[in-house]
Amino acid sequence: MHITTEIDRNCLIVRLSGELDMHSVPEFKDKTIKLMENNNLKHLILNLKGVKFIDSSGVGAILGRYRDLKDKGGKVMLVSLKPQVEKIFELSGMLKIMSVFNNEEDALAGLNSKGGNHIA
Amino acid sequence: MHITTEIDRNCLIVRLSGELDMHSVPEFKDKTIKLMENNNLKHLILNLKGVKFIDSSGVGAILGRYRDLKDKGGKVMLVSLKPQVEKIFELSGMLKIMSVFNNEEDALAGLNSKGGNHIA
Amino acid sequence: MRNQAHLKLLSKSSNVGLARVAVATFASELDFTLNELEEIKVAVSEAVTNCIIHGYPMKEGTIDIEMEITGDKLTVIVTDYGVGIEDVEAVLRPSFTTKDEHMGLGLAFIDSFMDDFKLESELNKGTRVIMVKVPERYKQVKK
Amino acid sequence: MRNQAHLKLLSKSSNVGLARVAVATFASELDFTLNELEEIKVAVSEAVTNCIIHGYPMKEGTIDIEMEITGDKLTVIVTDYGVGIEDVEAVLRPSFTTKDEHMGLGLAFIDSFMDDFKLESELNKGTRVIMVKVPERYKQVKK
Ligand SMILES: Nc1ncnc2c1ncn2[C@@H]1O[C@H](COP(=O)(O)OP(=O)(O)O)[C@@H](O)[C@H]1O
Ligand SMILES: Nc1ncnc2c1ncn2[C@@H]1O[C@H](COP(=O)(O)OP(=O)(O)O)[C@@H](O)[C@H]1O
Repeated sequence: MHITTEIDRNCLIVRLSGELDMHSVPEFKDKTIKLMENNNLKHLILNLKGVKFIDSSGVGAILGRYRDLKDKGGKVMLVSLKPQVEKIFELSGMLKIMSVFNNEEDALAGLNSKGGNHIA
Repeated sequence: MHITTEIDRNCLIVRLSGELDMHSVPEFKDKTIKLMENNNLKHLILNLKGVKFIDSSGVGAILGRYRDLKDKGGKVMLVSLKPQVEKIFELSGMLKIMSVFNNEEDALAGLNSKGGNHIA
Repeated sequence: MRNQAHLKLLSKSSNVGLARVAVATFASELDFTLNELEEIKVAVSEAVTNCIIHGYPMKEGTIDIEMEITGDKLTVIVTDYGVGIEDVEAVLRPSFTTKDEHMGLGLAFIDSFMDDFKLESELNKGTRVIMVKVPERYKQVKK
Repeated sequence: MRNQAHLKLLSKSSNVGLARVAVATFASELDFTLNELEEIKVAVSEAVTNCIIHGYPMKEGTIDIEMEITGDKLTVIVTDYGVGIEDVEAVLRPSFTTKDEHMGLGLAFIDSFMDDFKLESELNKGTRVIMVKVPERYKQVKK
């Protein structure tokens, strides 16, 4: 798996590519948690455009981040899901609690329009 | 492996994609030999643009066709080799006896200019 | 058609990908769609992940993956020789899990993606998942 | 690093691709370039093809592929239990072949693409090819 990250105001953008399974989950978790905490970030955008495989370990890791952030009023937004990734999310009920966007701009826009006044 | 073929005057064009190994060699051999014989064709153009793997079984099968045709004054021309395929051909000495072309047009042109008066 | 292969692995997380790729490559001899091959990969990934996380929580162990094609049927058997499961009925219930950040989704995915699956286990002996799948295309032809 | 896997196959031509993919996926845990992984695929393909064509010319048999990573070294051992080789020295000579449309290139490719290779055989017992490769990148760092 390959990870790149970007910080946009109070939001962490994580771009993943490759396979998100029990082998790659620890790196994803560590990087995301550290960056969110060290920079006091509220929201997480996960760009999964390059993710061609995900299983329940990957779903669990994303759900874990969702739980972390929810308590503090933060959101997890999913961007660019391949059909097989979307199917896994659908089956796990993730799509009922997280929003999916076509691209990062749309995700950021949604955040800013609704929550603009919350930005520090 | 996937094979498509085309006949251009006295020349058979075979387009291969996938992996050329002992598993796929029989299909390549059968199709090529039958088409050449049934249509009285003299030359063979092998377009290997889509071949991403070849081993000594594949090399042996191509060399077999070269031997068949050489006796009757025919040629085998290689088109669009990926670097790893070219390396295998280089190592096996194939590039000393067969010409490589960037595309099918160049291969056909070379044939027509030199051997134009041989075309039936 | 008839074919057989057997892959033996150490219970290391880096081997989950190898298991997936090997089974999917083996399975591709049958007329599965790309989508079905993806489903097989998920099922294998779940079964092997369970061996590593649950079967061998403390020490490294061996995982056996037996693959078989008979006619148009793919059978994959994933076995560990780890701690085993006390109550197999219980773990088959939706959302049952014994691990943090796991959601009990693994066996549910196997159940969704394969045509048939069986879980056998003996405490302190180990666990075996037997999974079967037939290409959808073939089922349609047969009707 | 340390890892181990073992793949057991029937000597069917459709399994050569599985052997290649499995070993290349296993090997990718080391820092091999894509080009080096292609070389490993060719070497495995040659060794397994030899088992099928030469080792088991008449009947179907079993092929064992043992993979190991120790430190930065990949070792792959391909074994068949077939006819064996009478004169190992002879078959190692360039262009030696006992088969039509084969050019004796298989062992030469293994020799070119792997850092080290050994051929062991006993008549009517079988044949074993031991191949070793270390990522070039790592060798350079060490210098
Ligand atoms: N190979 C195994 N060895 C021991 N226990 C297992 C094994 N596979 C599954 N289990 C048990 O079944 C439960 C449910 O498994 P699963 O549905 O894959 O969900 P999860 O892995 O997310 O917990 C696990 O939490 C575990 O207690
Ligand atoms: N596994 C094997 N069992 C029996 N004989 C073998 C085996 N591998 C190689 N040989 C012998 O070694 C010869 C050379 O092998 P190789 O260099 O791969 O060339 P080729 O396969 O083209 O003949 C073969 O022709 C065969 O006689």
